Amino acid sequence: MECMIAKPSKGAAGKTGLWRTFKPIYHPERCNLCQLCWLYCPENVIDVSEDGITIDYEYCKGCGICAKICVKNAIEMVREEET
Amino acid sequence: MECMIAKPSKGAAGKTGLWRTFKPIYHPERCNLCQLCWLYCPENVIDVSEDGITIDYEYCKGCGICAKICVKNAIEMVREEET
Amino acid sequence: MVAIKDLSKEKFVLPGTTACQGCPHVLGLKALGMVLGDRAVLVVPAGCTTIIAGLKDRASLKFPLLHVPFASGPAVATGLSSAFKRLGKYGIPVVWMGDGASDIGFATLSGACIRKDDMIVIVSDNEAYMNTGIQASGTTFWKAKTTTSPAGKKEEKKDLALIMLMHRADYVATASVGYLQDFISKLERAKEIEGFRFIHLHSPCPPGWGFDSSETVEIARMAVKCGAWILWEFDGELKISAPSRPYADKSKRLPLKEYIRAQRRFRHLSDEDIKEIEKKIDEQWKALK
Amino acid sequence: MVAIKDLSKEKFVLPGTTACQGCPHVLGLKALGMVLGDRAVLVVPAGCTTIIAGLKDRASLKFPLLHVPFASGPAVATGLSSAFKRLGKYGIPVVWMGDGASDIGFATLSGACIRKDDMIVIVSDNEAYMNTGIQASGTTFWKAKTTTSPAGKKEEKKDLALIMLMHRADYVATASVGYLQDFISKLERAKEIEGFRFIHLHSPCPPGWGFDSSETVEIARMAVKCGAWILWEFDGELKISAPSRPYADKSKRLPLKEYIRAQRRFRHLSDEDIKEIEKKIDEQWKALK
Amino acid sequence: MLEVMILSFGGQGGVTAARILAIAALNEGKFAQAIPQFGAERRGALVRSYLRISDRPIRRHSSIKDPDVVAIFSEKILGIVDVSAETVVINSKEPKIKGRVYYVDASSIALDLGLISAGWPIVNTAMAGAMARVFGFSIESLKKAIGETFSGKLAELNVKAAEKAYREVKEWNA
Amino acid sequence: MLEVMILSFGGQGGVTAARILAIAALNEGKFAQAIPQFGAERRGALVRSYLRISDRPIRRHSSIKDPDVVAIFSEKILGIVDVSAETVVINSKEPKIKGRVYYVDASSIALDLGLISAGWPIVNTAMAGAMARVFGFSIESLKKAIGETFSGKLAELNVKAAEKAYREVKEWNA
Amino acid sequence: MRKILTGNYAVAEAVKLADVEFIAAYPITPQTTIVERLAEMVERGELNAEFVRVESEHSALAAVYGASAGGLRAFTATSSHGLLYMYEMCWWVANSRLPVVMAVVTRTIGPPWNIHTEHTDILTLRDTGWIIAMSENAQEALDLTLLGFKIAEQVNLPFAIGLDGFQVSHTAEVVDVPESLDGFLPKRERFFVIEPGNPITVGGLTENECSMTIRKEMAKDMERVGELVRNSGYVRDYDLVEEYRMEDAEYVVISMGAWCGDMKDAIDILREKGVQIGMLRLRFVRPFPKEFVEKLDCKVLVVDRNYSVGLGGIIATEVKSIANCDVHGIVAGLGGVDVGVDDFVSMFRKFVRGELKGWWP
Amino acid sequence: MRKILTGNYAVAEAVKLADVEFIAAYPITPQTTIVERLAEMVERGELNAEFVRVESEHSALAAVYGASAGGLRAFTATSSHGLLYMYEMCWWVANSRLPVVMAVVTRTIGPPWNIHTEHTDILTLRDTGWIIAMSENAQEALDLTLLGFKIAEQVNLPFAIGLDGFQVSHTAEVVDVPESLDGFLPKRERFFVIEPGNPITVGGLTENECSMTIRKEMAKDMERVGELVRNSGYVRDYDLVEEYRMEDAEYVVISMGAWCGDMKDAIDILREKGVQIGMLRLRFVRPFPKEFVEKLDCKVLVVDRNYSVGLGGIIATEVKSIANCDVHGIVAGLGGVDVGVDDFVSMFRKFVRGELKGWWP
Ligand SMILES: Cc1ncc(C[n+]2csc(CCOP(=O)(O)OP(=O)(O)O)c2C)c(N)n1
Ligand SMILES: Cc1ncc(C[n+]2csc(CCOP(=O)(O)OP(=O)(O)O)c2C)c(N)n1
Ligand code: SF4
Ligand code: SF4
Ligand code: SF4
Ligand code: SF4
Ligand code: SF4
Ligand code: SF4
Ligand SMILES: [Mg+2]
Ligand SMILES: [Mg+2]
Repeated sequence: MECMIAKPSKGAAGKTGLWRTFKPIYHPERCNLCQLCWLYCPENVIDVSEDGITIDYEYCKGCGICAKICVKNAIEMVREEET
Repeated sequence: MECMIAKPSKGAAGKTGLWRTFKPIYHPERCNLCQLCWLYCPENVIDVSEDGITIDYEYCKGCGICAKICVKNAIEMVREEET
Repeated sequence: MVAIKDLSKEKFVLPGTTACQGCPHVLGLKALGMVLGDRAVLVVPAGCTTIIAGLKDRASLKFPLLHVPFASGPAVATGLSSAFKRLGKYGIPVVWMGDGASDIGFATLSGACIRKDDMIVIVSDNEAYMNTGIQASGTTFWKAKTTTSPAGKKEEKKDLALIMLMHRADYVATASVGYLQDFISKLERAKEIEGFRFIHLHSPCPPGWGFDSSETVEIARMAVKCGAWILWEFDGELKISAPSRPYADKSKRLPLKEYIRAQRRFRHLSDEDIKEIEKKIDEQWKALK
Repeated sequence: MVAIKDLSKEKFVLPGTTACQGCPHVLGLKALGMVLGDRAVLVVPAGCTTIIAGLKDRASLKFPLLHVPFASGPAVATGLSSAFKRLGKYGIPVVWMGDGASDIGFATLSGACIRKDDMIVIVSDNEAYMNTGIQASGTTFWKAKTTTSPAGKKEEKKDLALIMLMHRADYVATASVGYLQDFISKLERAKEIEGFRFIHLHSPCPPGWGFDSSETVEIARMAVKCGAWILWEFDGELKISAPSRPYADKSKRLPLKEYIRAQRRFRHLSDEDIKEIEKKIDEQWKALK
Repeated sequence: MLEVMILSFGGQGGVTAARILAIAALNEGKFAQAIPQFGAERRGALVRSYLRISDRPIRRHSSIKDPDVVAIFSEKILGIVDVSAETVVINSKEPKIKGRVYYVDASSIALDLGLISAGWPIVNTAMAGAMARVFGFSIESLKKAIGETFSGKLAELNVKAAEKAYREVKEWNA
Repeated sequence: MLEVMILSFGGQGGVTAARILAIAALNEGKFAQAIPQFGAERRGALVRSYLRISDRPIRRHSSIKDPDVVAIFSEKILGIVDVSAETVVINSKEPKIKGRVYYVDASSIALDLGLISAGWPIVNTAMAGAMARVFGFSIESLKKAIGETFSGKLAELNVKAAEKAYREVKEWNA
Repeated sequence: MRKILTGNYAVAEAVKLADVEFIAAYPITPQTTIVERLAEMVERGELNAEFVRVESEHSALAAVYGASAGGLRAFTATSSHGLLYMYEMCWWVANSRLPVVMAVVTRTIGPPWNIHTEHTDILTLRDTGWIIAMSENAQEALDLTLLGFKIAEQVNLPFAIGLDGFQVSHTAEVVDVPESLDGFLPKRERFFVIEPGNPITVGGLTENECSMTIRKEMAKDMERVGELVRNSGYVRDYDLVEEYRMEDAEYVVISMGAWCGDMKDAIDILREKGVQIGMLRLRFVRPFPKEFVEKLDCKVLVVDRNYSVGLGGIIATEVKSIANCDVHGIVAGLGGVDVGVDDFVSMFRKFVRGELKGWWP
Repeated sequence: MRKILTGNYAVAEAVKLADVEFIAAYPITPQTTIVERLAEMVERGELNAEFVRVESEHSALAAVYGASAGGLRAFTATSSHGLLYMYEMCWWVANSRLPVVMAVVTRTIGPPWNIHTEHTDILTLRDTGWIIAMSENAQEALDLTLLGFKIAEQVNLPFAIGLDGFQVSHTAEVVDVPESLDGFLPKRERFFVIEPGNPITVGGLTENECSMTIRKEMAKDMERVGELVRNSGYVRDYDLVEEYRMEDAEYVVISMGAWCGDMKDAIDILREKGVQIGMLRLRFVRPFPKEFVEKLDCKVLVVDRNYSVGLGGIIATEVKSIANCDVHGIVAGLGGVDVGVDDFVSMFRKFVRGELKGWWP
């Protein structure tokens, strides 16, 4: 029975950062801290603080929603380097 | 398979006239041939003709609807004789 | 409206059925035969009609008829209607089901409706699972006593017809065994249309509701006259049907009490209860207008 | 409406889920966590969320969560809500289901609703069976291409919310992942009410509809702006919600074409098709007013 | 073991009569079993119910094919069933058939007491009274059984019906 | 029998590549089997597909645990899977790992031809081209296979991608 | 206390005695009177449970599943088509290891519609992981329902009690109803409880091995049932089987359900005629009472009131797969065809004479 | 014509070749690609059938039932939970003697949710009266589907073809697709057709005996299936079983489904090592190929990819109930746990050495 009980845990799908083709790059200088990117990031990898936002690249899938939603163009999608 | 195929047949429940406690008695002299009793007889045992109606007592269950529906009081329910 | 005299006298319900005395379903089935005649091919999910349809090798109904599992009616009709179309047959699948079948089979009903599959569905609503012994269904009248609602049903009657209307059925009507001519003219209309046609037929049941077998028609009419059951038709637009029209005017309505007090299932109701119900009836009329 | 800054930052969706990039369900689930927090106990019938919820011993969602058979969601919640009440627990059963689950489980949904059982049901509607590979559902948009409607779906989108309204649900609303704050305020309201609460959430799906993962929110908003998806709320009375209000005025609407042309599933539509749809949208607005 | 078959029309209460008599048998310190007809019958149709009474536990559950006693709730039944048993208990003003016959006008008893449902006199308790007498049960055992089955006013009326039939049932041999 | 494992991210087309190669094998007069990963994976996750090629009918249906060839559709995969096989075919500008390695820049080939879906270069046909070369298939067999899989413009582009990779794939041993 | 109760009412009494907290059920003949009686008990306050009128059997078991997952003691009842309609949920409940109890009033599967007893319906549960008991009479229906709750909660497997439609369900007989249970049914730990504040996820995608592990664990716990039945501490002693006049039997009849009473009467008659015949009545079908069948070393007749088309009687197949002696199977009384003492006398005599064919009648 | 096809596409090809007239189905992994492919064929006019998107599996089979009762050749496909959800209809269709054909892509029953192969799902049909075939590969999936229509219509029983989920359903392999059928599938008389003008009533209440008669008739017609399979006139010859290297076998493995291919490879390896081992592959589970099992006189190993909790592997039970020799059962690969050639080599060697336990792994 135990094997069918799961507990909350980050990375249920592994390091989903690997899925990225494009990477969101944050430009704090343009940011107005509206938090829309936080609200609409489906992966919940954006954290907000008084200083701006941080993106957890280990899990960010690079969907690009944050960049689209940001009216300030403070997030930019750039092609992921193959490493 | 054949035993689960049925064909239309009167008296699927037997001679349902036996179920009667009260019996509808027709008084042709009061009848205006409106046919309401025919329309509302659930057992479909009333037949109409130019001369009036006939009730098939073999199957009439004595529900009493015909008597109630008849505005002319041309059908009367009487206690069935035990025979 | 067809005059009674001009209605077909061919018998599709054969005397000597297993139905109880004064059974409302049989009245509905009679009307069906008058209008659809041998075009009707019946699909009958479990219910009183399972019994009414006959025993052993004797069928009480002169329709081709498939008995089907409780939840499956409209889906079976989907298959049948496809067969009739492909094989060029003039049959119309008619799902003749109880209110109970519309509970368990509601997904099936809903599915056939949104596909606009070609059939007529008639829910003959005696407001309980009668065949299994008077258990409450979704359409059981508010506060009615049944064997599974011994203190009266706590939820309001499910408004099937309005819900099917919101499904965009091609034709929707309510009807009553107390107004067979109205029902017949609705069947006439349904017969002309193609697609998914739905009729919610009010069918007071003597043993189930607790009234004398002679009163089926009267009780059905009382339901309409007190405004509790509203006859209407949606055929492009929604119209209140003739028998119900007078009762849009509240003052013309039969006091609800008379309808309630005529039935054993409501014996436990207080005057307060009746007032509460009356209020809901007013709302219902408002919603339809 | 709560300001974004004041929304709870506690994570109920944990990074690194199995959802596709830009998944709408996850957006909805995030909002759910913000409002209901640890009062939400999720009941999840089969669907994409089955996968999203985690793999093996790792759950992606920080809710207590029961995976349940496809057709069973609201009935399971009925049992759970009874347990919470009896045992004095502060949980609210939330049935988080797909549009597909609302097809097969429509009788279940309908039953729980007419019983007014205590739960919140959210149908996260991505307009197809996505988890099994984009098959058409009852709510699939009219004329949309799916793997089981390769030439476009012939039936109109089933109007779930209106149908639930006719069921007399205690609270009914439509929402959209494109307007999370609106959805959040509806969840706030639903949380306060007891009984059966229903929210129909519009959830555009990148792989299912054929648009880039970055456009989920945009497509959702376009649906509202062109009037195809109308945000409303029934809480005693029916009100069009703020984001949709401007589009009651047809002239203010985004041309439907823009919404349609942004998605691969509509690639085969002609301008005629679009006009036809536009007409239906007008009717829909009329019906709600 | 005594095996009884009850023939009644649906609505007359044959099944209830069998149950009441089973309870009465228990009150008499016996074992008993009441079996309703296994059917999907509607009100009005002919119904068979069975009753077994024994001093030892009853194990069998099959229907009774060759009853010791047949109870007939309506004379009309004679027209549709061939009744043959050592002992017959019948609702009738007269014996009506041959053999050892106990007869009682249960319909009148029920009608007089207002025991009517949907037009039918409910003759079950009256017939139970007659049968209890035939089986040699005490009237007390029967009254207790009726008391457990009905409540209030209805119990009272039914007890009256049973008592009356218990008293009035007549034996006839031919 | 040749056993091949294809490692790709969901959306890259690993499964399609296996199928195309199976058809190509059939065109070469061989028997073949293409097995997709048995999973409920979402777009983006790591996917394993399998390919068997043989001169005789293939009966087994189990997955391949010890492949002769591993094909890697993205360099990133090296970071999450331990790859060990005699022969490796990789989508890369450089060999990247040890062993007998065939490498080709399938991503660029796909991107150049506009084979992109949801941001991802669809490298399946390019990689199929490289593998076909490694397996010693004729380019004709492969082109026919692609023609059966895609239609119209898409078929054309994919054939181009396959041809290019077939030509450009390089061998390296270390 | 001795009462005259039908099998269905006996089950309802047991449910009341067990202090069940949640009931959801959907009517179907011949199960209905269980549900009606329970609705009444709840209404009258005799039983402090929630009674939910659901819209189908699938939902009945789904609601019971939810309530049980939430920690409540839960019950449902059904029959034939109802069981088939909730079939998916039956599997779900078993794999979830929830100690749900369900009465199954056996009835023939249609078409044709037929409301009479046959055991094919309850036997569709035989692979699922449900414990399956089959009562002979109203007394056992009551006792096994009570035992059911105890054992289900001990091994975390759901428990089904079969009652022959009408023959047990509607036959009123003498039943000894315990006045109280004196701690017979304490609340027990569950494998899991779904509740706010405990963010576990149950039933999601796992490794394939998990599905296998789960079945192995169920098999193991199923094996404990026999011992637990024997040592239940209930007012009456029970075992997985009943052995009747087996002492020196050369012929043994194996069967289950209501007609075993008729068979016992028939055996008594044959014994009087000097036939050394006895009976092994299966009180449980799952776990299958292997140990009792294995040790038989006589001529065995299995009388099946069920049928697996394309193979034969189901119990006969299972007995044959285990027994170390001659086993003959006969299929009888399908569709509720009445088979009584006289039939059994003649059936058993034919069997002894080696003349018995495969169907009766 | 030889093509690379998955098992699911092979089934779709067969449905097209059979000129099926009505299809209703509901998606479920791993069955979906059958349905999608058929939808596409209908859309493109390659197949002149009506394709109905229903709202559930219960409705899928109900619609197919209606179409078949109306005289059409009808098909559906499902898997695991879908099969359980339509379970009531499965019984209904069988008792109605309608020659419906259904593909069952085998999949584990949850919870936990698991989409991989296991045969427990299709075996829930084993009592119902459906003919049950189990394919080993895509070729058989196609062939058995075509045979299915023929035989179903000859004996008026529904026909289920099993395909192992993913292993057959999604594995693309070489399949020889017949160009045409040359009168292989003529239209045949049905027991009944529902149509206007023919007022028959089907399936209503009858005497109890009717239910019994119906099962007897089904049993009889089921018995004809073996002969009909052998003489079907299909382009390839088939029988209820496949015998592989059985000539002089001292050890015989009995199993069914996709992994039998792996077993054959394992048997070849062991044969090379001198072990006299062969295999009896069940191509049909119903009718159960009794005649082939009865005549075995060697050591038998049954490998079950299914489980009946409280008893054991289902095929092992059935084989044991019939075989006249030593039968050992092992339950393996539940939940889709991968079991391949190497496993079988070592499993069979353990078996030969008498060291095999009940579960693998
Ligand atoms: C799956 C399933 N569940 C339950 C039943 C039992 N059943 C047969 S008829 C019936 C009630 C029918 O009620 P309704 O549809 O209202 O028809 P009515 O008898 O009132 O005419 C029920 C519950 C069944 N046949 N199948
Ligand atoms: C009884 C049953 N039938 C079919 C399925 C297969 N199935 C699983 S998820 C799914 C589609 C879910 O669609 P939807 O509810 O819209 O959710 P989505 O995947 O779009 O989020 C289907 C058909 C199942 N699990 N159970
Ligand atoms: S959306 Fe843009 S402006 Fe707003 S917080 Fe995010 S990065 Fe800053
Ligand atoms: S790209 Fe997508 S996942 Fe990454 S931070 Fe932006 S919204 Fe979140
Ligand atoms: S209802 Fe009365 S008046 Fe009219 S036809 Fe009948 S008997 Fe005559
Ligand atoms: S009493 Fe009833 S059944 Fe008889 S004729 Fe009148 S309406 Fe018809
Ligand atoms: S119970 Fe009511 S609906 Fe059913 S047969 Fe009797 S009268 Fe008709
Ligand atoms: S298919 Fe759509 S709904 Fe499903 S996980 Fe992917 S993005 Fe989300
Ligand atoms: Mg009803
Ligand atoms: Mg969806």
